[in-house]
Amino acid sequence: MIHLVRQPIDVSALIGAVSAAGRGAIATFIGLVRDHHGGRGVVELEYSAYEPMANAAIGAILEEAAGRWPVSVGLRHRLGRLAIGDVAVAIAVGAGHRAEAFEACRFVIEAVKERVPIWKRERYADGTEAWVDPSASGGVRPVATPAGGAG
Amino acid sequence: MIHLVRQPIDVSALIGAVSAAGRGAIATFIGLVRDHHGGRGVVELEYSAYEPMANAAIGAILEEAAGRWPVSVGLRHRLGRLAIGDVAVAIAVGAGHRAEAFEACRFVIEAVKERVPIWKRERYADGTEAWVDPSASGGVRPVATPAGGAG
Amino acid sequence: MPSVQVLLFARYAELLGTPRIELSFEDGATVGHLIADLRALPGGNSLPERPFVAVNLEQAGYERPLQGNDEVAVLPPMAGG
Amino acid sequence: MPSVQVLLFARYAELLGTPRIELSFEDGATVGHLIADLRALPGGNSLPERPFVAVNLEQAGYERPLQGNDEVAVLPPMAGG
Repeated sequence: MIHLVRQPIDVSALIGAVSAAGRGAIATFIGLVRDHHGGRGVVELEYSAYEPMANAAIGAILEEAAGRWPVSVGLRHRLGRLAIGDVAVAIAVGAGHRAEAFEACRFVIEAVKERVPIWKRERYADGTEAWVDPSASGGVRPVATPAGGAG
Repeated sequence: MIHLVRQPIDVSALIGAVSAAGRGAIATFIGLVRDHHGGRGVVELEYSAYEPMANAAIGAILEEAAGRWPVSVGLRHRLGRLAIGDVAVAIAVGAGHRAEAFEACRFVIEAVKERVPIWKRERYADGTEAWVDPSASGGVRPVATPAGGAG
Repeated sequence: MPSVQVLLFARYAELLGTPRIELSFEDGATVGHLIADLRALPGGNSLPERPFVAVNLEQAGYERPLQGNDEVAVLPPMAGG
Repeated sequence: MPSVQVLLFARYAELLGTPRIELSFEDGATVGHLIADLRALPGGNSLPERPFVAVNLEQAGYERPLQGNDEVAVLPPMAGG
């Protein structure tokens, strides 16, 4: 299953894929590109990934969710350049009951943020760029000067 | 705001309505008509409401959510006859962060189930019908014979 | 005597055979008195003893005094969502 | 000497000036030795001391022995979702 896509994510199709006659509850999470981060205006960003590992890691997360709850889960994560308001990630969980749907959906987005090798480079209104790094103070690290470069 | 509708619910439009450039997280809950209830096969159902009170009650729930969390919430609940797989209720919550989006979404669906005067009559594969009643043993009560009727 | 509109829904409308009844009441009568009158009608004894009641779109207690032109709704257990 | 492919991503690729380096290693060398070699390259001293490493698509510890043709990926903090 290809979870990483370079085209706009079709949320309706994802919801349809986890809907079934026996499932009465669908919880979804959609992450959109925000126009700000850490007090700075964001104008655009770019997601990149270690694609084979990211696909495998997402697959393992979805399997873990389906093992812990009686649910069906779909996920798409976008790669490449995204504009403000674009869907960056979408998760849809179909379940018999709402508690399972909410719990599994929350589990999946938290696990994706922790375990999947995807990176985000933001471009700001002032023309500068940075790598998003949740472990850094301020949440970003500066773009690096290439080895052997002028700096 | 009209929260009760007799036409199919447009989930994408509801999601779009709570999306904004400053909001990075959208949680949704969608309730679908299931093909079974309490071990019986369901073929169709009909929702009815005390409409002015139901609209006001939903409005109050959405206001309460927006007061407790920094979120924007949209909700549609369908009335009339529905087939298996139809969307009965859809809730979309736009927020700056995912924790708020999930919490507010869960709060809204729980409150709708507790506080909004809407009723559901199910028709089963064996041709019988019943009123859904979460307080009854088995979750339903039989359709009543009208006063003065044969029974 | 003044009167109120009583709205019945879903299974309760079936039990009473109508979605709407106009009932008159004596001065000082409460929601509780009205429910007792309703349960004395044909089919009314199948209503629960203390159904959920709304007056003018708001949940109402049984001690609430009735006023002429109140809209009283008798609500079965809710099953939305 | 055997060698491994080392993949670098995002900011780490910028620091080293390349997304891919082939590094040879001595028998018995571990992931930890490879990271030390990498940090000795131009730009490599800006890497953290113990970056997250995957070998053949799986998270790997620093004591893991290297094998010829391993694909070693050095991963910056993840920022998906």
